[in-house]
Amino acid sequence: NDGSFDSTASDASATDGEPAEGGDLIVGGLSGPTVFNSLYSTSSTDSTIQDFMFNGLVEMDENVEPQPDLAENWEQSEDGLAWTFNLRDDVTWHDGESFTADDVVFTYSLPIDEDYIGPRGSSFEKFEEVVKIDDYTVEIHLSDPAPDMLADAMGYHVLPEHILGDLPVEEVGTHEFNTKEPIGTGPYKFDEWKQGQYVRVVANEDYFEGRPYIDSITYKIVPDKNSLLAQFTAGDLDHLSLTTEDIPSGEGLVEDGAAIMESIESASYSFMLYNLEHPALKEKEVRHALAHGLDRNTVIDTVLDGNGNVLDIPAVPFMPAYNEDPPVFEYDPEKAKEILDEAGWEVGADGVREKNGERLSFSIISNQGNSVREKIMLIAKQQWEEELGAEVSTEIIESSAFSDQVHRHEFDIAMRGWSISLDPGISSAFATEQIENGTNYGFYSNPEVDRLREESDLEPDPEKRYELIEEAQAIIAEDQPYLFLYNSDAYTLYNPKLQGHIMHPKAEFYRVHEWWFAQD
Amino acid sequence: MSDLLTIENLKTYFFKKKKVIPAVDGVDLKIKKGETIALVGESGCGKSLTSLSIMRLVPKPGGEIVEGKVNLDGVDLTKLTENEMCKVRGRDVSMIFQEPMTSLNPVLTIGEQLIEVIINHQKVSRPKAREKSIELLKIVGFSRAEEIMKDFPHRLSGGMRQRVMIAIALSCNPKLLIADEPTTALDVTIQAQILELMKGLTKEFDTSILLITHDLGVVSELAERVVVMYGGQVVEEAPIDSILNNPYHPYTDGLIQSVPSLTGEIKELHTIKGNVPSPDQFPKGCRFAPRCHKAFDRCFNEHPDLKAISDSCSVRCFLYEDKQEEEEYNV
Amino acid sequence: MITYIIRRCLLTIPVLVGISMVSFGIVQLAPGEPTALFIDPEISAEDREAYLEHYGLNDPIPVQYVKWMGQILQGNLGYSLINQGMTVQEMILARLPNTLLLMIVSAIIAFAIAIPIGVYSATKPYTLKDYTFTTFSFLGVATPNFWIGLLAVTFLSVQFGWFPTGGVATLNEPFSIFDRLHHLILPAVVLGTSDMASLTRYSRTSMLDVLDQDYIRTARAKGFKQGKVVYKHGLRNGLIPVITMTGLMLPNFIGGSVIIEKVFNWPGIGLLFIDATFQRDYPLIMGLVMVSALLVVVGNLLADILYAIFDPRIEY
Amino acid sequence: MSKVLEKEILEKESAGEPKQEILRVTDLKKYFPIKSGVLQKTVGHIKAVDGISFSINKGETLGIVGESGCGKSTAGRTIIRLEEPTEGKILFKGKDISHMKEKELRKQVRREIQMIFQDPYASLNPRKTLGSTIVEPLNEYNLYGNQKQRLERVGELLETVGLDSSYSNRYPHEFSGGQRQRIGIARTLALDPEVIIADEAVSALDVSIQAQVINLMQRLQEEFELTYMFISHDLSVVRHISDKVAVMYLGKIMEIADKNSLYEEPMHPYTQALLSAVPVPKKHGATQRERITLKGDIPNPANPPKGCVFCTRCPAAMDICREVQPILKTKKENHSVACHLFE
Amino acid sequence: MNAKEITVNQQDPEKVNNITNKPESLLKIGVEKFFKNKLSVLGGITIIIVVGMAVFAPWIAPFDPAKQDLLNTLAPPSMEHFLGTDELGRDVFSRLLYGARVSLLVSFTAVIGMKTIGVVIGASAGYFGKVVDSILMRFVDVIISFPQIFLLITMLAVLEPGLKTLIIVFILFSWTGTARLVRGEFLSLRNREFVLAARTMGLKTSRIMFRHILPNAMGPIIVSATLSVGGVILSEAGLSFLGLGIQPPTPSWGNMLQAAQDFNIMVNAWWYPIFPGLMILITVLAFNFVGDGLRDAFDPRDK
Ligand SMILES: Nc1ncnc2c1ncn2[C@@H]1O[C@H](COP(=O)(O)OP(=O)(O)OP(=O)(O)O)[C@@H](O)[C@H]1O
Ligand SMILES: Nc1ncnc2c1ncn2[C@@H]1O[C@H](COP(=O)(O)OP(=O)(O)OP(=O)(O)O)[C@@H](O)[C@H]1O
Ligand SMILES: [Mg+2]
Ligand SMILES: [Mg+2]
Repeated sequence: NDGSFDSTASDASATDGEPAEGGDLIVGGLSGPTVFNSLYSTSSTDSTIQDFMFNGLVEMDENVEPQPDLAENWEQSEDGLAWTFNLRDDVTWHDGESFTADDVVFTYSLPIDEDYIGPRGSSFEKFEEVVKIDDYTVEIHLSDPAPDMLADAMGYHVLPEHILGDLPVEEVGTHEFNTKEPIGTGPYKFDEWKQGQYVRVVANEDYFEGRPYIDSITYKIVPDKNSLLAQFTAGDLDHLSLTTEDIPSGEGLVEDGAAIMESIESASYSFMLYNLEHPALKEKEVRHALAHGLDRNTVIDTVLDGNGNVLDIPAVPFMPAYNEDPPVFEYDPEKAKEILDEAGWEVGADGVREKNGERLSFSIISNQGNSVREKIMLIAKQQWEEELGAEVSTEIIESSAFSDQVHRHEFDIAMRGWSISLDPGISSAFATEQIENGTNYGFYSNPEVDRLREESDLEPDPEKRYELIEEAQAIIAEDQPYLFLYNSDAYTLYNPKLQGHIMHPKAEFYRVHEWWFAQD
Repeated sequence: MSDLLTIENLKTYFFKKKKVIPAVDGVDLKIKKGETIALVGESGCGKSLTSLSIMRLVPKPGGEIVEGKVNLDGVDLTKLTENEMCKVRGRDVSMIFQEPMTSLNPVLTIGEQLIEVIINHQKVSRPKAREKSIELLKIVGFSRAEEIMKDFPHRLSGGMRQRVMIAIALSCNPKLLIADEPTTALDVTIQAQILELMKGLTKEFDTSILLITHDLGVVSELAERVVVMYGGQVVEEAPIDSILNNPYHPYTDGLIQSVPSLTGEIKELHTIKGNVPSPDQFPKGCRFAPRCHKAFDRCFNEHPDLKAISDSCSVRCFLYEDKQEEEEYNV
Repeated sequence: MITYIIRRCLLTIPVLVGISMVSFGIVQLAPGEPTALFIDPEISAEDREAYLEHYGLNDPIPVQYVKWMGQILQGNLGYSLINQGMTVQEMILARLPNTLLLMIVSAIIAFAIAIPIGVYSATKPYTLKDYTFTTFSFLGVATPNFWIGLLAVTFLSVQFGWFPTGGVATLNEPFSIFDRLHHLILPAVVLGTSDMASLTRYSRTSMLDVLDQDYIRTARAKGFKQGKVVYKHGLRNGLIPVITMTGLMLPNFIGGSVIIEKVFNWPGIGLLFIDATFQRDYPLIMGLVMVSALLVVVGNLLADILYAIFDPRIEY
Repeated sequence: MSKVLEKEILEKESAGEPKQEILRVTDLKKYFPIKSGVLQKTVGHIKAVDGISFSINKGETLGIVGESGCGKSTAGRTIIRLEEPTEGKILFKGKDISHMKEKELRKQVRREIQMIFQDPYASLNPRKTLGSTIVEPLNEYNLYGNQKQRLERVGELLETVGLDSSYSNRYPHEFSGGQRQRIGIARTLALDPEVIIADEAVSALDVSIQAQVINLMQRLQEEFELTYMFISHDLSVVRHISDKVAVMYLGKIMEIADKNSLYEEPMHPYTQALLSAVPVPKKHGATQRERITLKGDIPNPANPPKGCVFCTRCPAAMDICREVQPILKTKKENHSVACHLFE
Repeated sequence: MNAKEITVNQQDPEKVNNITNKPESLLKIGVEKFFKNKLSVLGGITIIIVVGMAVFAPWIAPFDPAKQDLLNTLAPPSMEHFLGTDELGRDVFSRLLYGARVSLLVSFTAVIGMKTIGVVIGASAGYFGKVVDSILMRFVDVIISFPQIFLLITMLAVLEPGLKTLIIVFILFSWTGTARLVRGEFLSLRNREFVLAARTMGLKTSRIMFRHILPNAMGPIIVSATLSVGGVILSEAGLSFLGLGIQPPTPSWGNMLQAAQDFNIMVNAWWYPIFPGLMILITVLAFNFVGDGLRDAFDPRDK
């Protein structure tokens, strides 16, 4: 259903002639940035702003195909253990220094250094060494083949060696570069960061793909979602990512001709995370029954206003590895009841099912500030209680405490979502080894999945690899460690004057240097 | 000597919820130029309220002058508008209040409080007003007047504050000075100083004084004539000598006998039995009747009028009805 | 007076130390830690450990406290954990002026409306006008702040376009006083209304009290007109308790401003506080706690000083 | 009259022994710190009571006079231990109570010394009925049997002071000043005290009611052999009720003597001035004293003069008065004065 | 005895005087003064109605407040749903009734709790003075100087979120105002003569504090309590706005209002935020009116 709103408006504006330089693009987001360094930050605001100023070696386009960025081309050795990248030789840093292989070696050696203190180490786990061949050639040696290399590690931004190179590694994270004077190679240069108000970047005249058309971009920090929309409505913002609840308002604006709305499937999905050590939830039958007992289509219709797709596996449809035909648990309360009856869960005196003295009782937790999850949680509670005879309590927890609780496996069911990388590999969240100190918070463990994951991670041939992945996806779907909910669409609302806008499943401002404002 | 102030049948009532409280109920009073008159009576009998009625400062809401005339130099004050009254207050009539401790504004300097009133009533410049204020402070006995000007009230003792109040009251040479218990809060040695001062005033400026007090000692120091009030009415009016030595009204008599003396034989104190009735509960007949040891039937049923029984004395009591009638007849 | 102020300041030190200890404890009690934010990109266990170790977050709480205190004594509030490379000082200083501006202006608005109304009501108690004003001022306190705020933004800013939708100034425009005021008006008025009511009530009660005093009668007896009696003799006395109240109201202003800051996109310390707390940026939280405690202390001190200025009976 | 009261009267009458000392105060001092600022730092002391000594015999009345603020109330309150004495001794029936703990006081002393407060209205809890105010101490000490008997006792007490027993369920604000003062007296009598400190018990009343209360107090004293310490600034009233009179000035006793001796032959210049300044109604035959007018300023109690505290206003001040503090010395039988004139 | 005769005689006129003059009790005067203030009476009636709604919610409410109707969300007011439905199709009217329970429960218990702590601490500080006072007041200073919002957020993170936590947090950090107020009252009352009189009677300290002084300080305490009730309702709404209020699905006015604070809802389902907003407004207003009336009723001065 993407693109249904933009057709008329964007067609009209598409004829607005040649790209022209000028204008200030004002965009908005809920939170401010933390640091301008992709190896040290995790927030999406950060990466949005970093993308204005930095480049990686490779970037993934809107169709999830790798495209050259700072690297002109690359090749992989037969065994998949060495990658050679040929770099562009026409790139200069914002401070005028030229970009060379030294910068790349410096950047990708950083996260594998034992003194590195930052959140990104896991993307570089297989890196053994980064070697400079000549000024514009770099070779990366791996311990194991890494088919996800281009989509993952090579997307991290290259940092200027001439500024950060002399620092002890543990101090790179706290250097002023990260917050006050970032120097990149990207289309925009850092201009100003007014705490709590905005970050402004200005066009890089010497950008290697040519000067961006738009003179400057101001990223406005607007901490309230409603204010964001209000600001867009009042014409104070040119570009806004909509949450699903605001889509009707966006439609209104589109009708008035005040905005263009575009959508794309996002690289993320939502699910309910089961704790498989819970006495009832550890039974696969119970999980199947719960899945049959929740009307996910209605959830999407009421909560997301229909803007999302029911999902049955841990992947999104536009990815190259996507199992089209996994085990599906449709909404069927009768079947759910049957399954429970068969599994020995009998309805007790108070209407709650029991088995061996154990009640079918659990709580769902969610983090504070997410009304979509909150509503889904309440719908699930009602449906499971009324139709399945479960006893469900719900709780909303302050975000950090919520994360902490999930980390420590202290939950029955948690409302969660993953934003996924553009590589289709099976997430480590399903790996047995990740139960302790990892991202497998629900104690899911299936040797078959572990095996398929390891194999696929080492398989250099994409087709074979995708088959392994899809096989694992089906097993996971059958095991139901998660109750997969949906993969929603990302909606963007922007000023009709804005031209050249491209929707991308992950990057909000994909190829922003090619956008321009139509002149009056 | 002509009458400066004539009050005729003044009635000031309080209107509370369903009740009407006749706190001042038909007071007649005359003050001549340069004369000092004392208003005495038990607490709550309406002395202060009478004086506030003259100033038209009856507490609002609730209090109201319902009837009567207050003639000051031929002008009926009860008929003046509020604005006209503002010109009379402080200039023609001024007042020293019962409580010196609280009657001065705590946040303004003494100087300011004096100067403002002078400027308000006399069209003089500020420096002139200042000079005059210092002079006044000297008159009321401050030797360090300049310094006092800059002081705030809380630094002064009660006696000093009372003297400041007097200075304020005198600042525009009023024709009539109302002094409501000017010395009750003070101790005797300071009281003596203030009484001296007030005596001087009448001589020097020919000011009339209405002195309100219940201290008969003070009265006999200052006043020429005494008006005795009971239950919102005047019950006796006579020269001081007559009051002290030959009181007519039984209440006056009781009052004078109750005063313990500083000399002479100590005997059981005389008392008037009972309490002043509260104004909304006045008995039907004479208001003093329930406490009066000479009361007879008529006293409980009829209300006596204030009648002159001699040139200088009037009394509100049936005991003297006959005598007076006789006198009238004789005339 | 000056020695008094100095002594007062010294006296606040134990209070501040107490506050720092208690809040340090509370902060550490809260579950979660800064790395919780990194959960989404699947931070590895080693990375997390290294992080905690590096920032000393694995030390026992007393040790952490002593280290932190040591920093403070060197006049350094430390580095933010989230915005790496930024000092806590600069982060707070970037926002504090906005909060102060908002607080002061809204206080001025509250005073400018509340005191005349309170005084007027006191001169005509229990009349229709008094009731009307009472109701009016109570409306301000009875409406949830964010509700009026959002209504104001939705209608006055978005629909009618009379006011900016938020922020402290128009983007990409040179500084102008008018522009700043234009941005300030809505948040300041909304914040001010909630305190207006109590101020109105306080000034009314206080004036009723004062107008009953003997010295007011004295002023009348001096022949002054109503206006002069009320404003010259009454108001200054009536303001004294109102001033004490203001000192006590300061903490409310800081607390109440969070919501206003959020609704009006006002970059003040309230929002920073929320962010810091949600993200467990310990040094920043502690810095903010100390700053706002200091504000409260300064507010009370200011109230005392004003008190002394207005009331000559108080001498330091 | 209650049986108990009757019995006590009997006992007391039969005792018939010579009057014995019941209260002795030696060199009693009470200083109030002067606190400045909100910091409440002590910057000096108000010497409200600065070394007073006297004694009272059972069944007698000691009058204390002096201008307002000279420390009369403070002396009274300190003696009854509502204030901690700064220095000095208070002997009650030979027991030193000056440093007794509140608990001990409750056990041993409170019942026997009572105080009538300066302002009768302020001294009654506005939210308690008359009855519950008076019955409370009886409950506290478990006197007079059960609750009903106690209430009867309250009724008796009210009648003793001339109030109707039906008043006991009314609130203080429903009474007139004179009635309140009598309620205050009834309450002090409830515990059958031996000593009553009456702090300006009649100053708030007007003359006719004042007379009623004084008569009542005298009657009670006769009946129950009460001991009074009668504080007032009204010299005429004190003359009327006291056996002995002490004249205070700025925290010190200037002169203490038998009543007649003091009023007829005042020695201290201050006493003389005080007596002369009392305005008297000039009845025929009353002798008017010659008035002594005092000049000069009243010294600040926080910073009293070095020598005699009265020297700033004393018409007879000598050099020595400004340097040396005079000590209270007995000059005649039952007549002591602190003045250099009589050295 | 002569004196005796006099006293006996004295009685009669007073008796006549005082008995005919039916005395008014403090309570009666207070009540009369309160009823004189029409706004307070109006406020009082409103509170009674709201409390009634809360108490009888199960009988009045046409629907189960948690019952969702996903096919009928954000419906405008109709015969079936007087005040429409919310974003999960729940009946707004029923939720408002149950929300009244929660909002009132939270505010009443929190106010009772904080007033109790405040009174005990304030009374001790004011009555004992000296060291006790200094220590307690420094403690109060510390608590007051904390930014409330920080305390609320962290405490809500530390403790299990929910009704109880919210109440505890309100109590723990809001008693300071009362403590200061009560301390002030006690400081001025403890040297009043009726307290001294009680001491000379040898009454126990606790009795003097709570039976003699406290009733005289009750006026301001009750007034501040009524005002705090409104304050707590508003604070809960504010916390809900920040997402820290009462946990769904339990309805409270605060979280209902918060749920309605959506640009889309404000524009397209404008009635929804109006109702919880109005309930808060009316109730808080009513408590303020009552508090104001009480302030005058407890004021000893007669106006
Ligand atoms: N504001 C008021 N409302 C109702 N009654 C009042 C008010 N002010 C005074 N009264 C009543 O009016 C009567 C007269 O009062 P007023 O003050 O004139 O007495 P007074 O003779 O001056 O007494 P005192 O000697 O105590 O000053 C009193 O009985 C009093 O109760
Ligand atoms: N609690 C207190 N703190 C500080 N100073 C006090 C205190 N109580 C009394 N004083 C001071 O002590 C001095 C004596 O006061 P006290 O009340 O004993 O005087 P008094 O002789 O009873 O006066 P009055 O006749 O007015 O009742 C006064 O200067 C007074 O200001
Ligand atoms: Mg009077
Ligand atoms: Mg005294």
